[in-house]
Amino acid sequence: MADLVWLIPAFPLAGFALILLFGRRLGDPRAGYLATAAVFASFAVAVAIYFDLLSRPEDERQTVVTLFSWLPVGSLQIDLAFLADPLSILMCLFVTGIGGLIHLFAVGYMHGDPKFSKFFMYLNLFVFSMTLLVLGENLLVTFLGWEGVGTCSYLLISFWHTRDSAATAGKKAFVTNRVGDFGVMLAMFLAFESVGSLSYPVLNEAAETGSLAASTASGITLLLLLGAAGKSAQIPLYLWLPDAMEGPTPVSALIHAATMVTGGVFLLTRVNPVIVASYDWVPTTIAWVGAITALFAATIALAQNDIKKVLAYSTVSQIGYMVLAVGTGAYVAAIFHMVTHAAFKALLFLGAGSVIHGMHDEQDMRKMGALRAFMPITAATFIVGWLAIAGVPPFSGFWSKDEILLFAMAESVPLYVVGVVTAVLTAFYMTRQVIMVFFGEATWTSHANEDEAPEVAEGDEPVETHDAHGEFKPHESPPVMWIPLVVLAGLAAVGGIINLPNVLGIPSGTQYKLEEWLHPVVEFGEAEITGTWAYDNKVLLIVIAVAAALAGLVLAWTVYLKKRIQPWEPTLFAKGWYYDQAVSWFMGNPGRDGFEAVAEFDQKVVDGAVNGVAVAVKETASGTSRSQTGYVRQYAGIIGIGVVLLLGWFVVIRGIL
Amino acid sequence: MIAAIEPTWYLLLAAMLFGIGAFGLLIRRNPLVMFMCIELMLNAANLTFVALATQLGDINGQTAVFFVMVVAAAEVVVGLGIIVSILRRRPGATADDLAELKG
Amino acid sequence: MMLQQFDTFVGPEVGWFALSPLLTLLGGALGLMLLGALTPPWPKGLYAFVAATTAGAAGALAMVQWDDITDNGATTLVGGALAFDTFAMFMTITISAAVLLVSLLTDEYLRDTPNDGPEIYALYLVAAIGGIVMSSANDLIVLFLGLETLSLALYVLAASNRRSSESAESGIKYFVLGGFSSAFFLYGIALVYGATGSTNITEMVTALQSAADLSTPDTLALAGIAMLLVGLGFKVAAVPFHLWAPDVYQGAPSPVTAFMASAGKAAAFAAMLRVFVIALPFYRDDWRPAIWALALLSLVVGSFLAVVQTNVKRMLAYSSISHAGFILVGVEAAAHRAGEADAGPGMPSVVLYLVLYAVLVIGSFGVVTIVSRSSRGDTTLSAFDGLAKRRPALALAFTVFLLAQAGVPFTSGFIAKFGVIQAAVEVDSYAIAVIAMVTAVVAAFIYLRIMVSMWLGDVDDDGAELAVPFSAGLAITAAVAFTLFVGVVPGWLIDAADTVTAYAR
Amino acid sequence: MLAAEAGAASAAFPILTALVLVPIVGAALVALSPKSRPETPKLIALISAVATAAMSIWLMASFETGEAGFQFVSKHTWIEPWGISWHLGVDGISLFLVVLTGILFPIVIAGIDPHHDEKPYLAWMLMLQAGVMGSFLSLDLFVFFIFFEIVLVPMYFLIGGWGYENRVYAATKFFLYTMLGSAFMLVGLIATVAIASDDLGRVTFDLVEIAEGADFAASTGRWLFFAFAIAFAVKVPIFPLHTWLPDAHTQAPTAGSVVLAGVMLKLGTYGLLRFGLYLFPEASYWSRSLWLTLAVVGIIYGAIAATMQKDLKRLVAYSSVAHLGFIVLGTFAFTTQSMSGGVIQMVNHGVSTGALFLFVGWIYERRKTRQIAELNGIQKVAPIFAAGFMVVMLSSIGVPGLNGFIGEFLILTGSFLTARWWTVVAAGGVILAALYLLWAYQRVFHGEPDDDNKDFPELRWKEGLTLLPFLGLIVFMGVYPKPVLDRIEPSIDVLISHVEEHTDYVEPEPSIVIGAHGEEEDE
Repeated sequence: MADLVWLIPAFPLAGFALILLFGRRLGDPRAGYLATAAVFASFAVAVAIYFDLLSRPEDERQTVVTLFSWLPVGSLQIDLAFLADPLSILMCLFVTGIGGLIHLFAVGYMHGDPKFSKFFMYLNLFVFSMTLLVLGENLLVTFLGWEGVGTCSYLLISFWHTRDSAATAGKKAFVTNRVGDFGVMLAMFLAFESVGSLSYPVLNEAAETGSLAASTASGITLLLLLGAAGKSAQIPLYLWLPDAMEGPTPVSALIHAATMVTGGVFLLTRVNPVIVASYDWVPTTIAWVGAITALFAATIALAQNDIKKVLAYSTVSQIGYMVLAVGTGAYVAAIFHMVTHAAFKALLFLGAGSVIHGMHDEQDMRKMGALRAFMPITAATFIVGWLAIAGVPPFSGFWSKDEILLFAMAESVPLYVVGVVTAVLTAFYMTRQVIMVFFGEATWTSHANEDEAPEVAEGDEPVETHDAHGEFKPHESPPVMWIPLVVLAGLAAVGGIINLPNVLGIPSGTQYKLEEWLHPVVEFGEAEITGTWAYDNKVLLIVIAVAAALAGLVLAWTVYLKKRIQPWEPTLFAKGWYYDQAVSWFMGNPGRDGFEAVAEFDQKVVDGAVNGVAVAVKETASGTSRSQTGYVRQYAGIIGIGVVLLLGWFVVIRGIL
Repeated sequence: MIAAIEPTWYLLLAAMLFGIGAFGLLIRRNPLVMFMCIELMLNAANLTFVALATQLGDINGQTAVFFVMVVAAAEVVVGLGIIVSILRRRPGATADDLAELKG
Repeated sequence: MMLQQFDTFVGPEVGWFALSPLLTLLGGALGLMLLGALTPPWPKGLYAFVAATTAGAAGALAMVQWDDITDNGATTLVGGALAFDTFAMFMTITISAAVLLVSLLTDEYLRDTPNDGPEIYALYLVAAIGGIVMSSANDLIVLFLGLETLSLALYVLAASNRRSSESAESGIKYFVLGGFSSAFFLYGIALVYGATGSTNITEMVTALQSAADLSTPDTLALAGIAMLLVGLGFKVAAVPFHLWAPDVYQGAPSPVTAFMASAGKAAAFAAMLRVFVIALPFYRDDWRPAIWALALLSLVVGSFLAVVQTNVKRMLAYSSISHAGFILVGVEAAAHRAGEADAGPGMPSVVLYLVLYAVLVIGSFGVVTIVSRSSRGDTTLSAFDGLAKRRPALALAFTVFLLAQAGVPFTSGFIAKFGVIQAAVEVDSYAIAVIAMVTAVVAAFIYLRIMVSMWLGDVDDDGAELAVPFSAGLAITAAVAFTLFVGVVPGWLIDAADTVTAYAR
Repeated sequence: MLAAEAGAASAAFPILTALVLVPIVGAALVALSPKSRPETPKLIALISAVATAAMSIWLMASFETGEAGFQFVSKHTWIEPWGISWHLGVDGISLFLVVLTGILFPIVIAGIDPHHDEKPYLAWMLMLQAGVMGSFLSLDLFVFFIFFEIVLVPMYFLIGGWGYENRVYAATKFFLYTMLGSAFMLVGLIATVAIASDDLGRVTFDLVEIAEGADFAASTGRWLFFAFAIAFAVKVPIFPLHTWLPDAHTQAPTAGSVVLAGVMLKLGTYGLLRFGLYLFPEASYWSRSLWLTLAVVGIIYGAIAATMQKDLKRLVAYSSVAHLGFIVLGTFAFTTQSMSGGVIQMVNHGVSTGALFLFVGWIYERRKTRQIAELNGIQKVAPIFAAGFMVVMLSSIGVPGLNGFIGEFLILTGSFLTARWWTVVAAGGVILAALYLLWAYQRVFHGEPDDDNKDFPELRWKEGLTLLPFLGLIVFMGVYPKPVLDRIEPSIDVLISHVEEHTDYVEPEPSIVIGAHGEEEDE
C-alpha cells in the first residue's frame, strides 16, 4: 500500500489539471467540489498508508518510492522519489485532512467570485506542492514542493490582484521567502559537498554515524534555519505573513496557518539528526529564535484590530513555539503542536472567515461585537478554538503547549519564562478578540463600507459573496461553511489525545501515542530529559501553565468585557515595533537609491565609455580632416615632411648612428 | 692654388639643385613655375646620374639620362596641356585657387 | 650583363612571344588612336569593345605565358630589362582584367560627356602598359619609365572631364604632386645606382652580395632607398604621401577613379615589391620599420578620416588608403623573409590582396558611376538614399562590395584580409596585425553608413529614373560573381599567388 | 540500435552539411522568388525551416547517447593551401544548441510576421539560421570563425531594417562591437594555427588536431586564449562588455530578439567551452578567478540594472546578462555538474527568455509601447495572456519544476565545490531575479487597467500556438531533463579530463559518498 504513496500528490495534481482544462465549463460550485474531492481522495490514501505502516514492525515503517531519476549528473544523483515514513504520512494526514475541510469551506466562501474555478485550481496546486514538500525523499524534492507552495501562496495572496495591497503583499511574500530559499539552496550545496547526496536517509545516516563534521552540520542547520525563518515566518523574515492576510480567508487558513507555514518546522524535524550532530549552541540559537518570535508576535497581536491580523500574529507566535520546541529537542512536541495548531488555527481562521462573510467583508473588530446571537455555530466553534489556543485544558492546545514548555524548562529557565509569558499574552489577546467579536455590545449598526469589499472592487458586474439583501444584518453562514467548522472544532477539542503525557493518572495505554508513532524518525522523546528538574516536577509546570492561561483569560475579561481596567494597547505594539516600517523604509530609500545608482552607472559610465570612444574617433577625424585645406602646396609640404622623416630614419638613425 | 674639382662636388651641386626645385615647388603659386621646379628636380637627378656614371666608369648611368629627358619631355606635354586647360577656364589662376576638393 | 663594346653591337635577344601581352596592349592603343583619329566615329560601344577585347587578349596571353613559366622557370627578357616570371604575369592579368572591367564601365558613361571617343580607352591601354612594365621591370630605369607612362596617362585621365572644374583641379593636383614625387623616385634611383654601380636589379643584387660587408651602412644607398620609398609611397597613396588620393579620386571621372584605385594601386605595389623585396633584400632591416610606420599611419588615418566623409567617392578614397595600409602590412611581412629561400607568405598575400581589391574597388566605383549618372554627378551619401527601393539588384551588388571591403566572410575581401594577417602573424608582427584588424572595424562603420542609406534611406522622387547600362551591368555582375566565388572557393587563386615568390632576378 | 544505424546513415547522408546548406538554399530561393506571388516567400521559408527542424530532431533522435566524441562527422578539404577543411561534427555540448536552433526558427518564422517587406526579412532570417547552425557545428577554426562572423550581417539587417525607433544606432553598435571582438579572435586564431603548426608539423585549422596535438607554452597559450575570449566575452556578453545587448535587444524586431536571446548569445558561451577550454585548458584554468568574478558581477549587476529599467524589453535584456552570468560561472567552475548545468542552461535560457521576448513583442503590438509605466491591469482583461507570461516568468525566476531551475541548480551545486564564495554570491542573484520580474509583473499585469489598457486584446490563437512549444519545453525540461543530461554529460566529462591532463586541476568529489545512491532505492 505504501508503494502507492505517489497517489497522494497525484490526486490534487489531477484536480489541478482538470480544473485547468475544464474549469470554466465546470464553474461554480462544481469545480470547488471536484477540488475538494481530489484532496479527500489523497486523505483516504494517506489513511490507508497510515494503517499499512502501522501494521508493520517499527523499523520497517519506511518506504522509498522512486518515480524516475530527476537530476543525474556525475556524482550528483537525484531522483524524484517519495519517502513514506511516519513523519511524512502524519503530515499528509493533517495536510490533506484539514486541507479538505478548508476546501469545502471555501466552496461556500468563494461562491459567486468570478474567478471561482481558478481559485480552486490554485488550491489544488498548493495541496499538490505541499504533499511533495512533506513526502520528498531528498532535499530537492522537498525544495520543489517548498517553492511550489511559495508560488501558490504568491498566486493566492494576490488573488484579488486588482487591489494594489494584495498584489504587493503577494510579491512581498515571494521575495521574502526567496531570502529563505537562498539558505535552503546553500544548505543543499553544503550537503552535497559533504555527503554527495541530498536524500534524507543518506544525510541523516551520515549525521548519526558521525561522518558528518560538526561544523558542516552546524552550517547546514543554520542555513536551513534561515529557510525555515522565511517559510515559517520567524524573525527576521516573518514580515510577509501579516500582509499575506490580503488573500481570501480560506487561503489564510490553509496556507498561512495550518500547513505551509509549518514547512520550516517540518524541514528542521526531518533533518533532526543533523541538528543533533551540530555544535551545541546551534539548537540553542534555534530555540531562542523561536522563543523571541513567539513573544514578539504575541505582543503585536495584543494591539491589532483587524480580526485576521490578530490571528496572523498569533500564528507567527505559535510557530515560534514550535521552533522553540525544535531547538530544545522536543521534536515530537513540535509536530504535536503543529498538528493541534493546524486544527485550531484553521478553525479560528475559518471562523473569522465566516464572520467576515456574515459581516459583508468587514474585518475591523471594532465594528463587530455581540455576534454570538446572529451566528451561533460560528461563535460556538470559534470559542472552542479560542480555548484550545489559550491552552485551557483539556483542549488540544493545552497538551501540546505544555509539552513544549516542559522541554523549554528542561533546557533553560529563561526560555521557559519567555514561553510562559507568551502563553499569558496568547490567552489575553485571544480572549480580547473573542470578546470584541462575539460579546460586548454591537458596534456594527453602521453599514460596512463597500469599498473594502474585494468582490465589489472586482468591478465588472457587482458580485455579492452571497444572496444580496436589503439592509445590513449579520447572519449565519451556509452549511457548506459551518460543517467544516464543526469538524475542526471537534479536532481542536480532543486533538490532545494523540500524545497525552504520563500524569494525572492518564491510563498508560493512551500515553505518548504520537511519540511512539514518530519514534523511527525522531528517536528521542521525554526519555531524553528524564532526570531533569523539569521532568520531575511536570505537574507543577502544568499547574503554572494552566494558571498562566487562566490569568491571561481573566485579565482580558476584566479589561474588555467588564471594562474595569483601561485597555492598554500601545502604538508600538499596534505598529509591530515599527520593524516593518523600518525594513520598508530601507528598501524604499537607500536600497532603491543604490539600485538607481547602479543603473545610472551602467548608462553613464559603462555605456558612456563605449559611446565615448565613438565620439572621440569622430572628433579627432574631423579635426584632422579640417586641417587638410586642399591647397596643393600644403600637400606638397606634408609630403616634404614625410621625406625629411624618412631621410631622418634612413640616413641618420640607420646610417650614421 | 686651384683645387681639383672632386666628383662629389657634382653630387652636392645636384643635391642643391634638387633641394631648390623642391623648395621652389613649395613656395611658388604659379602653376607654370611649380612645373619648372619639377623639371629642375628631374635634371638634378640627371646630373647625379652623370656624375656617378663617370665616377663608376659605367655607361648605363649616362644612358639613363636620355630616358629621363624623354620622360621629362613627355611630362612637359601633358603638364602644359593640363595647366593650359585650367588657365583657359580661369585666367591667372594660381595653385592656391584650386582648393575646391579638400577634407 | 656588361656586354657593351663599341666596335660590335650585339642587341639583346628579345623573346617577342614572351612580350606578347605588352605588344597586344600597345597594338590596341595605337590602333585605337590612329584608326579612331582617321575614321568617322565608330558605332556606339565599339571603342570600349576594342579596348576590352585587347585587354582580354593580353590577359589570356599572359595566362599562356604562365604555363610556359611554370614549365621552363622564370627568366629575364630584353637584356635583363624585364623579368619574365609568374609575379609579372599575375600582375599583367590583374591589370588587364582591370582594364577590361573599367572599359565596360566607361562605355555608357562617356556617352554624355564631350570626350566620347577612342582617347580614353587608348589611355587606359597605355596606362596598363605602364603598369605592366612597372610590375615586371628588372631595371630601375625601366621601372621608372613604366611608372611615368602610367602616371602621365592617369594625369590626363583624371583631368579628362573638360566640363567639370573638379576634374581639372584633380588633374593638376595629381600632376604637380605626382611629378614632385616621381622626381624623388628618380633621384632615389640615381643614388642607389651610385651605391651599387648599376640600375639593373640582377646586377644590384650580385653587387650587394659580393660587397664585403653591409654592416658599415652605405649612406648613399640609404638615402636612395628613402627617396624610392617616397616615390612609391606616393603612388600607393600611403600616409603621409596620400593627400592627393581623396581629392583626385573625388574629382576624377568615376570610371577613371576605379582604374586608378585598381590598376594604378596594383602596379604601384608590384613596383614596391620589385624595388624593395626583390632588389633590396639586403637592406630589409633598414626599410622594414619604415614600411611598418607607413602601414600604421595609412591604416589609422585612412579608416578614421573615412568616418567623417559625406561624399561616397571620398569615403572610398580614404577606405582605399586604409586598404593600402593593409597591403603594406603584407609587404612588411614579406620584408621579414626578403631574399630568403623560404620567402614566406608575405608576397603572395600582397598580390592576392591586390587582385581581389582591384575587382572590389572597380565594382564599387562602378555602382557609384551608375548612381552619379542619374544624380547629375552628385556622389554625396544622399544620392544613395533608398537605392534599394529603386534598384534592389544594384543595391545588393554594392552591399556585397562593401561587405567584402569590410572583410566579411564568404567574400573575397575576407580572404584578402585573412591572407595578409596570416602573413603578418607568420612572422610574428602581431602588433600591426591587431592594429589592422581594429582599424578595419572603424572602417566598417562607413560601409555600414552607405548600406544604411541604401536600404533604410527613403527615395527622393526628383531623382531621375536610374538606368543600369548593359555593359556596366555586365562588369558589375562579373565583379560580384568573382567576389562571392573567391570568397567560397579561394584555393586556386591562393595557389597561383603562392608561386610569385619564385621571381626572376 | 537506432544510433548505430544513424551513424551508418550519416556516412551516406551528410546531415550536418545539410543542416547548414538547407537554410542557405532556402534563403536564396526566397530572395529569387517572383514578386507576382506574395505568399511564396513565406511558404519557401517555412518549408526550409521545417525541413531543418526535422533534420535536427532526427539528429537528436539518432544521436548515440553516452558517446563522448563527435558524431555525424563530415570532413572535406576546403582551402587546401591554407590547411582548411570543411569539418563538421556534433557532440553532447553542441547537440541541443543545434536542435534549439533548428526548432526556434520555424516557430518564429511561422508565428511572427514582419511589419513590411516580408521577402528580404525571411531571407535574412534563413541566412541567420545557417550562420548560427554553422557556428555550432564547425570543428575547424576557420569555418567556425566565418560562420561566427557572418551571423552579424543578417542580424544587422534584421535590426536595422525591421527594428524600432532607434534601430540604426543599435544595429551599428551591435555590428561594430561584436566585430571588434572578433578582430582579436581572428589574429589569435591565426596565431594559434601558426604556433600549433610547429608541434603538428603541418598547418591545419582543425580544432581537434590542434587541441589534442599541440601544447602551447603557458604564456603563449594565455595570450591566445584571451584573444579568443575577448570575442566570446563580447558575444555572451560578459560584464562590462554588455552594453550593446540592451540596445540590440530593445530595438530588434520580436523575432530578432527571440533569436538573439535564444541562440545567438549562446555562440559566446559555447565558444568559451569549445574554443576556450578545449583549446587552451591551461589558460582557462589559470584565469578562472577572473571569469568567475566577472560572471558573478554580471549576475548581480545585471539583476540590479534590470530592476531599475523602465522599458520592459530592456528589463528582459538585462535579465539575460544575469542569466548568462550563471552559464559563465558554471563553465569556469570546471565540475561535471556546473558545466553540464551551463550547457543545459544555454538551452533553458534560450527557451525562457525567448518566450519572454515573444510576450514583450505581443504587448508592443497591442499597445505600441514597452514602457512599464504605461501598462497596468492587463491580467484582468487578458487573463490567459497573463497566465502564459506568469509561467514563463516563473521559469525565468528559476522555480523548481520548470526548466530555469534545473540549469541554475546544477550550476550552483557544481560551482559550490570549486568556487564556494562566488557561488554564495551568485545564489543571491536568485533572490534578485524574483524581485525584478515580480515587480515588473505587478506593475504591468496587476491592478486596475486604465483606459489605455482596459481593452487589451486577449492571447490570440496564433500566438497561443506559437507559445505552446515554449511552454512544453519549459515544463518538460524542468520535470524530466534526464535524456538531455545523459547526452551532455559524457562530452563534459571528456572536456574536464582534458583540462585535468593539461593542468594540476583535479575535479573534487563529494567527501563522503554514503550508500551508493541509486542501487538501494532505484528499481
